[in-house]
Amino acid sequence: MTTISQHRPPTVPAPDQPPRRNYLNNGYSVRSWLLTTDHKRIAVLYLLSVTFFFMIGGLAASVVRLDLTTPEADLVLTETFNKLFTAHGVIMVFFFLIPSIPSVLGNFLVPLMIGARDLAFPKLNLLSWYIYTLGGLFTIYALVAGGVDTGWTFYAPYSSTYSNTHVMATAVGIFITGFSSILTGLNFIVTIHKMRAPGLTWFRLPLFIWSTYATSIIMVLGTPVLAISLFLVGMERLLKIGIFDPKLGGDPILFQHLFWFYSHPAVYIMVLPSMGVVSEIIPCFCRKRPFGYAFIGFSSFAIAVFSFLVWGHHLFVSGQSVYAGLVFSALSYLVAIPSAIKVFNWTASLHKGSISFDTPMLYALGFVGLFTMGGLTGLFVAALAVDVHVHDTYFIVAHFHYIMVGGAVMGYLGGIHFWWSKMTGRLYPEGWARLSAILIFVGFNLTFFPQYILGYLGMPRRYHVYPEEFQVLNVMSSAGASILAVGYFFPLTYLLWSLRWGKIASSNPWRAAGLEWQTSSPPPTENFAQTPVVRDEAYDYATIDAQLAAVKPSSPGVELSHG
Amino acid sequence: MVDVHSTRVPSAVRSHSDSASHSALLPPSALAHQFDDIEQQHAADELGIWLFLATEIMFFGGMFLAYAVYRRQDEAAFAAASTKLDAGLGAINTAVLLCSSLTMALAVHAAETAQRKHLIALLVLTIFLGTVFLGIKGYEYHHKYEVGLMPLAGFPFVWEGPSAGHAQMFFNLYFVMTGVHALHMLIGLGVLTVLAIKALRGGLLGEFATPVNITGLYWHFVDIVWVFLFPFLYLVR
Amino acid sequence: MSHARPTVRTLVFVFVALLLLLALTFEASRHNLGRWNFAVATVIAATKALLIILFFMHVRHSALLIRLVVAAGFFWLAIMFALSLADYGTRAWLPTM
Amino acid sequence: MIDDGFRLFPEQASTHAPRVDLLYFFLLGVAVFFTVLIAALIVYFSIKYRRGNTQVDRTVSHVESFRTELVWMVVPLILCVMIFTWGADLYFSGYRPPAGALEIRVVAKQWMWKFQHPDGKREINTLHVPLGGAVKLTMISEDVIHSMFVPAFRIKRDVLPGNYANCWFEATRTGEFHLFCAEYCGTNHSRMTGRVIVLEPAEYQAWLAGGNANEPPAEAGKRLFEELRCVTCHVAGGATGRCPPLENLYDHPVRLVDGQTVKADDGYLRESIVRPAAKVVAGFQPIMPSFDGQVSEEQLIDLIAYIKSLAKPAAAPASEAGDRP
Repeated sequence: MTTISQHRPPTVPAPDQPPRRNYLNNGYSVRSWLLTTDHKRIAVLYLLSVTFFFMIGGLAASVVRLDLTTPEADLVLTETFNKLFTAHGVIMVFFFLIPSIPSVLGNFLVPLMIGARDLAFPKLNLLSWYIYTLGGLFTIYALVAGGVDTGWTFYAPYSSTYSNTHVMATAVGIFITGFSSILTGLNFIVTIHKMRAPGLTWFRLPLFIWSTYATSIIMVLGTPVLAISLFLVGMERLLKIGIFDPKLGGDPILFQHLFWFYSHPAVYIMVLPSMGVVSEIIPCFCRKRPFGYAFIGFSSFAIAVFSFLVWGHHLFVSGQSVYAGLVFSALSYLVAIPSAIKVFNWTASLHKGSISFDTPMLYALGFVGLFTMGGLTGLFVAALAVDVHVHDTYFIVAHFHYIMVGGAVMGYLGGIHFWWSKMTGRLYPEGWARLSAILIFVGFNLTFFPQYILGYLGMPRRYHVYPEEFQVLNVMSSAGASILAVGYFFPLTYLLWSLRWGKIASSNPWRAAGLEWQTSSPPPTENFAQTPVVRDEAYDYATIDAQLAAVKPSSPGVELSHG
Repeated sequence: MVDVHSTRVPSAVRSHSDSASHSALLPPSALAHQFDDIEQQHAADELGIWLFLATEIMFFGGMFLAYAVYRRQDEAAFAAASTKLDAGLGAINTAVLLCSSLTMALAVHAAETAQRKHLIALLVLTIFLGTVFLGIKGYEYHHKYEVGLMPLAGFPFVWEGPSAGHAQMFFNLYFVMTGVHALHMLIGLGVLTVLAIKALRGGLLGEFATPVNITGLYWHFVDIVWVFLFPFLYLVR
Repeated sequence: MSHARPTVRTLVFVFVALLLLLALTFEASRHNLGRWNFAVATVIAATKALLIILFFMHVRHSALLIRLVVAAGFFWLAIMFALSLADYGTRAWLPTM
Repeated sequence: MIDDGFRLFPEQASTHAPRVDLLYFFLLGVAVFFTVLIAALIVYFSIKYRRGNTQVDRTVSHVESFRTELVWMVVPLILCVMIFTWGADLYFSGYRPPAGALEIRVVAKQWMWKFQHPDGKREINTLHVPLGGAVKLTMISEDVIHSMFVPAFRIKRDVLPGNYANCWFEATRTGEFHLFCAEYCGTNHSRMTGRVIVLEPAEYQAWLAGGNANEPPAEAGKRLFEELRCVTCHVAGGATGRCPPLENLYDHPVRLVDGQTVKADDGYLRESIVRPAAKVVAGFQPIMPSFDGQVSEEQLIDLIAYIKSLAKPAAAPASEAGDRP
């Protein structure tokens, strides 16, 4: 547990006072971490786990990209290549993206933001982490034992009958992890409904809470359907029964319906929390209330509900009825509206702001740009005839990476930087952080923009060997991926460095609004010395800045502590 | 946006680090530290279990969807396969499960009104009825195995008549759906056993009745699943 | 948790109703109602489920939020069925000229 | 054409391709417009309202405006409706083969494409088609899901096991074009590729005539029909009374025992051979044994071609066929 020791509190406390008690120095034993029911410690456990999985998933992606620099299969065997992209997809989707913001930032922030002492069910929260870890172990086992080659989509009958890799262990791993997701979502919904501080009405809630709530709805109502579809595939493999087997009159498309009923909304499990993070960061670095608070909030709900109506757009070429395709295409455009509302409102929030460009803001602005590009290419893939051409090509790969990496991961990193001081009590080095934010933005675009072109040219996804004329664009993409890898490596390094050598943070270094900034950094185990009573509207930056100006009229660097 | 105003009241501005403060009001185990009062805790528990049951609806829903799709494809085959199930036993089992739901509902009532003896008796009765259900289910499974209607794990599937494929699909669905249901019953029986032991030790009464109430909701849900499984599997004509 | 609860008398009454509905669905299945067989069975099952939810599971006395959660569960189930069956119901319509 | 070197845009080689591309360019225009709009606004605000700039008016008049929100809800909505209608229209025309198309049968398996031309000529991983004139592919998989993808034609269709899938195209340029499997199908998915060779019609005829003589599918089907002893029951005109007659069956409506009516297309005929009891014709008993596993997908195609040959081509559907199968 060397990582834990790095979380020690300031080694050089101010000489005149003893180290303040906080959640990090409240016990150092392994037991005090592994049996904790403190939502903040569980968030740290998740942070370590998802970082671990991110590195494995990233490693798999690196080998895939490296191999694709040449059209031939000359780095790894094709079997290995297939297992690598499957590992990349499974790990990044189920073990990094889905738990990333909800389980790390959500766990840490939801009780703090609503002025509660903990989530409604702290033991269940710890159980969620153990379930996640157990699911992760199954998946790691599947990888070590030889891998799985079905793609993260597990399409029957390939997954149920034909693949002779470790489909069962992986499916069990994802099945188990799904329950972690369900329990986390359940915990958030109950907490947000029942544990808000006095005076904290729905329309005073931070937008991150709105988006977390919307995400939780998807987790609770969508994940069980993924569980049952994987369960049926597992039964088919284990008991040799043919639920999806055409030989018994089974329908492989039924699997796709069940799978995408969850897996399309799952995209919004990944990106909605990021939208919440961005909705926190932008007001703070513009020093003003976001434009159209209620519209941003309700659009999160609209996205959560609409996301369940559109899964069939993954089946336009599958043999689904063309009339159903028509319905799903029309419904898919519904999601465009709340997404557009959000992007326009964020942009309008900049208007007449007092904008500074600290690292979280760079990530947030990067998110808005990349999400816009990802979202707009969503119009292409929802347009039936165009989707027929680009379906299962690199166009799709580029599209969903713009949403899931350009969107979700940028938001995640922005959030980690924004709340890092709250989580650890330390400041990260700003210069390095800005450099890496820019590197990630550039590297990302260089990696994935060429893939749009590749896709429209017709290069199918999951191809190990490909025609020579696609090589130039693939090399560009791989070059971008190496920049991206360097970009990701930086935060990993300097954030760890900051744990010991970073400047000690005050309770509110960004002078941000929100209850989480009104307690000390890192917060005490019980979060607040007294239950906060909320009398202000959300994002009341005008008042905060006015108070600040009254305290010290002309020094912008001052840190106002409410704690 | 049901509760526009927070459920928490501003009156309770008190120190949290001092956990002894509420031990004077209530026995320490009734109120968890993260809640302000027992009402808030009960409301959270109830909302939590209902959200869990909503996930269960979707979980079973996936299987019911598979059933609906395949039944549409070949209704005659499903009807023919259904006649091989013993509708009488199915009806008896439904009655057994409905009885257990009644005893469970009465157990919740007994726990909340702090009638210890009633609670113990009703929990034991519920466990007994649940076991009877599983016993009958086991007998049916065994019978299907003996007559070659259990197409699992390479066991033979003997089918005289048309549409052997779809008939086999019916039995696949029958075993998967009732199997998952039986698994839920087993989990429920395990929890009920723990509750019965706690009740024997004098727990679960009055303010402490929440576990009984939550288990009751779960048990009724499992009952509802069977209420649909019974006609869809045994009574297809 | 609101503490308004159905009385023992109500619970027993509901139980008797459930047994009667069981007898009804069993009896109905013995008669050939043609295409109505399935509809009748489904309606009776839904009625039984509703009775259990309202009385055994206290939803009749529950807060609005709880009722919303129950409704949401079934609403999402309805989404899944409606849109999936929209595919299966229209597959044969594929226009081939 | 294959090996044309580096390019940024795929060539158009079918009647469908320029239509899809037109929609694509419209979408590209929309996407570029909004991306540039958002990016320009972000950059402009970022510069104008940067913290260091003290010379700018920051009085915020309002932080909510229903009218503004309405604008950016309605404008995207109108665009979306447009794109949806356009895309849907093309989608239907892309999947609805015109009458009289040249019909080529495709059987996909891990990891190859098998083609059979109407005269019986077979080829693997290479598909010769004539220039001009619609070509309809009727496809089925022997194992997992594959997907027929010809980028230059802008067509793609998943090839499923257990049921026929169709797509069609009309080539507008001669030459060789890529053919990919687009749905992941196992280890050598990326090697399940081939070429579509578009020939002038005369050259196509010459190509068909070359090589070994082929047994036309209908004749192969007739031979199989006798070998499999189908003729025992299915005598001409359905005279045994045990089964409906096969003459004039193909593409005609059939009334089933449950009162439904289906069209006797490829999919129905295939199902009736492998799962005879699934859709029994009204007035008959489900006595036919299943031929599932006894005939290959290619043989099924031959049998269907034989049944098709028993129907009068392009005849007006006999009104009686609905009542009496």
